[in-house]
Amino acid sequence: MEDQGLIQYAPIGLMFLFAAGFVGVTMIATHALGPKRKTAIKLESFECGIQPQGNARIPFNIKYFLVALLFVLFDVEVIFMYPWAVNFRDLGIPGFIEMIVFMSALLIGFFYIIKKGALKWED
Amino acid sequence: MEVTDLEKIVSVLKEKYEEDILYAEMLYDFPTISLKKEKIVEIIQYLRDNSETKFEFLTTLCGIHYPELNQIAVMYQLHNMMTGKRVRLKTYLPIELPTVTSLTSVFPGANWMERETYDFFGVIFEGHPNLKRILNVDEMIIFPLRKEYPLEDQVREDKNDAMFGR
Amino acid sequence: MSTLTEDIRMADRPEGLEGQGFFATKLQTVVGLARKNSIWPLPFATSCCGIEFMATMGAHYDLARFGSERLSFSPRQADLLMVMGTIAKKMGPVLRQVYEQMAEPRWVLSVGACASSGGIFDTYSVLQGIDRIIPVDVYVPGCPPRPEQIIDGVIKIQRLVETESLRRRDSPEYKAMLNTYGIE
Amino acid sequence: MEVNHTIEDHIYQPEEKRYSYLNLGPTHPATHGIFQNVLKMDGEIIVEATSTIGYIHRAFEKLAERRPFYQITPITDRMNYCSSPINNIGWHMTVEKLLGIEIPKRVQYLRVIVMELARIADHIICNAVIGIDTGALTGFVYMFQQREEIYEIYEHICGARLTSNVGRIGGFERDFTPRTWEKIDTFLNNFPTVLKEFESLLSRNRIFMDRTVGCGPITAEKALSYSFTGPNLRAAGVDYDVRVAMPYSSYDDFDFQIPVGKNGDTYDRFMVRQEEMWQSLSIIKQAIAKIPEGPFHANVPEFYLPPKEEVYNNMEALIYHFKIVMGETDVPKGEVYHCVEGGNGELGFYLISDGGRQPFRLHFRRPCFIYYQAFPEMVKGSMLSDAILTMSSMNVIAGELDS
Repeated sequence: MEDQGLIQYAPIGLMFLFAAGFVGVTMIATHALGPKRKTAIKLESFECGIQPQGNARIPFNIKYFLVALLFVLFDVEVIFMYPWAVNFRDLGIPGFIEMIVFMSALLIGFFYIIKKGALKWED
Repeated sequence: MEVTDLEKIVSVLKEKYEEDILYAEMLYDFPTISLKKEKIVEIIQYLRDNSETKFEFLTTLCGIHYPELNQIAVMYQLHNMMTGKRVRLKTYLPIELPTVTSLTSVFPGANWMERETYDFFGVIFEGHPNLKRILNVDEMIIFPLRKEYPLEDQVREDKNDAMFGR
Repeated sequence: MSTLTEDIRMADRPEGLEGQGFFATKLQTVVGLARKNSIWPLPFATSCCGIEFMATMGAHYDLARFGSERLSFSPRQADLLMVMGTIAKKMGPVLRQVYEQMAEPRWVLSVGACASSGGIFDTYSVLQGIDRIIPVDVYVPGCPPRPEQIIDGVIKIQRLVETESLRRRDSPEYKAMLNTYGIE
Repeated sequence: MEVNHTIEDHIYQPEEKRYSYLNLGPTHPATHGIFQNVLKMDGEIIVEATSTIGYIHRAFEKLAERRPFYQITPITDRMNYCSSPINNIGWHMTVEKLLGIEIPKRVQYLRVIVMELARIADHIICNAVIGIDTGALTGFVYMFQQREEIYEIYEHICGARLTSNVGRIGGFERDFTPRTWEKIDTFLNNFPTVLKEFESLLSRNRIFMDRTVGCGPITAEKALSYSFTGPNLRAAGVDYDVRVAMPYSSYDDFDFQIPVGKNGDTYDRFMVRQEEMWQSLSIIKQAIAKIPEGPFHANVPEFYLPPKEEVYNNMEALIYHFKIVMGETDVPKGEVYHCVEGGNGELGFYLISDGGRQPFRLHFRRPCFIYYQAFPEMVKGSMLSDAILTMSSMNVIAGELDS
């Protein structure tokens, strides 16, 4: 690997540039080129064609939020496993034990959730 | 002499509702009985529970406007699925105030049929859960299927009668 | 032995492609070309024409060959409002609400005799043609029109889309036309 | 119902459940038709549904009072436009019953073939749409291809694909051409393989069964009290089929079974319609095998439009042609009710004629209109996605719903 340092990451940087560039250009182009007509009716919420009644911001049952939060929590846990899986051989046994400790901590949390009944759906 | 369906039904009816029957006839092998309107729901319930007739299925229900009699008739068709026998009951209501008791207590299926008859003819069914227009626009004031109202939409100006020889 | 290449005649390149193979053109043509082949239809299918539209979207006649693969049922992402079937008077305000909530630029294709003029139902409860409440771009006759006729209507809309100037939607004539319908 | 939300509505009172109102409105991809349901929801569970219909009410019954008899056929095939030949032939049979015309055997067999093809076409749409609503989109594409075959057969018979206006009072306007018989045979050959493939794709599919079994059930008593007929009633367990109960157009010459479900849920409705497609196929095969020779229309000149070469050549045909078109033929007075087994149930025509040019009153017994009123009761307490599945499995067709 003759060119050490940051230069080896240039292609990734270029890719991000292109991605951001493409998104930026299309957004700005469609915004500039597309005609805009902000009428009162157009800004109303679409209610399958009839006049919207009432207000959509009403308190929902708590179980939906709980499920969403728990999903995020365990999803982050899975993200930590990716780098581990890549360097699985290099880390060897000590790495394996650390991950076991990490996962068991979260497993205990999972059992706590089941005991508390946060995932119980049909109340 | 083989008893026709009509006589059987009429005999069953005559046991309790003698004076309510106006007349009965066979129209194209379909027994049709005209009744007074007061006890129509009772009679239908009686025909349903009577072991001989057992008309347990309401096939259809609709209104008929007779302009020359100045009356609106409401027609019920009942059906006995076991024996395949059918009967048509007709009641005649004055056009000024066509009211009859609602059948939804006996047959829940009559709910929308009665709303449609109200929507088209203006027949008021007493005891109906929510008697409002079902097919037409709610703001409509006339009862469109009465004979005196025109069919065409009066807004169109391109279909003048001269072109159609009317 | 005549060499094989004598009877082969090289076709000359289509007009405009002789040079290095790139165009210089107006922005409007490019935008028109992009819009033309990516129309997202809103199938406002109410009755028999709606079933004929299912046949048009089916594998045999396939409207997706013309770039309209993605049907959008909400007016927010719709470009083309395809009104198919009878529009009763009870349905009028709903149709008008959906049209007004469509994203600009928007086109309307009135498919079938009922949508175009009330069709065979000249009755008290049917709206005699949707052009009484919303501006219509292309009318497709037929009751119901064959799928080829619906596709022909979409092709006519595509020609309109391609040749439309970018400033048409802000021009005073367009605003005046909309005002005649009471749409500001 | 107007729902006005004030500030304190937003403070959650635990004792009184907060209900949200969802509008499954007129323009909604899931309601395969134009009707509206305001669903009172507790989270995902439906507490109450109030439906509004009439969005394409076209006043068929008033329109029918202004047209002579043979002009009413184009109205009837716009009622249940998924199986329009059944409506047309049902209407023709009602008028023939009023006029007392005797129909030759060959016409009855031809009518059975056309009606059974229409029934298959209707069930194709319904079952393919149930597949779509549970997420199996490929089924629709393959099955719709078969419906195109049926469209082509209709084009040979009557020239139109969907709104067929097939037949005349007294029979058909032309006999089936050999090309039509070929197309029917090719359809009979390759439809079973596609149907078996579609059935194997869905009927024992774990996801499909989990979604549809027990979704929107209705018991037989409640179905009868709501005057259900057709596949929805048979799915609830009652074997009532007009073709067997009151055989018309020589249906009693063919032997076919009536599929009956058990607990009236979406899975039973799907399977009943699947089985009915197989039965219709066998009926068509039997009809083709036993079809007798003979005239393709009854000998009733004052109601049957004579063919053009006769009109130009002999005098009576010209007079009959003129009288029929101008509607001067005298129709007997009378009240008649005739029903046929439509795609969705018992399709009845109640006709009162006062001898005039047009019917005095014509009432259509529309099965969709009658059994759709049980929808709020069938979906109470079920999930929203089940409600959409129940609606599409009941095969509610907007044209027939609001006449």
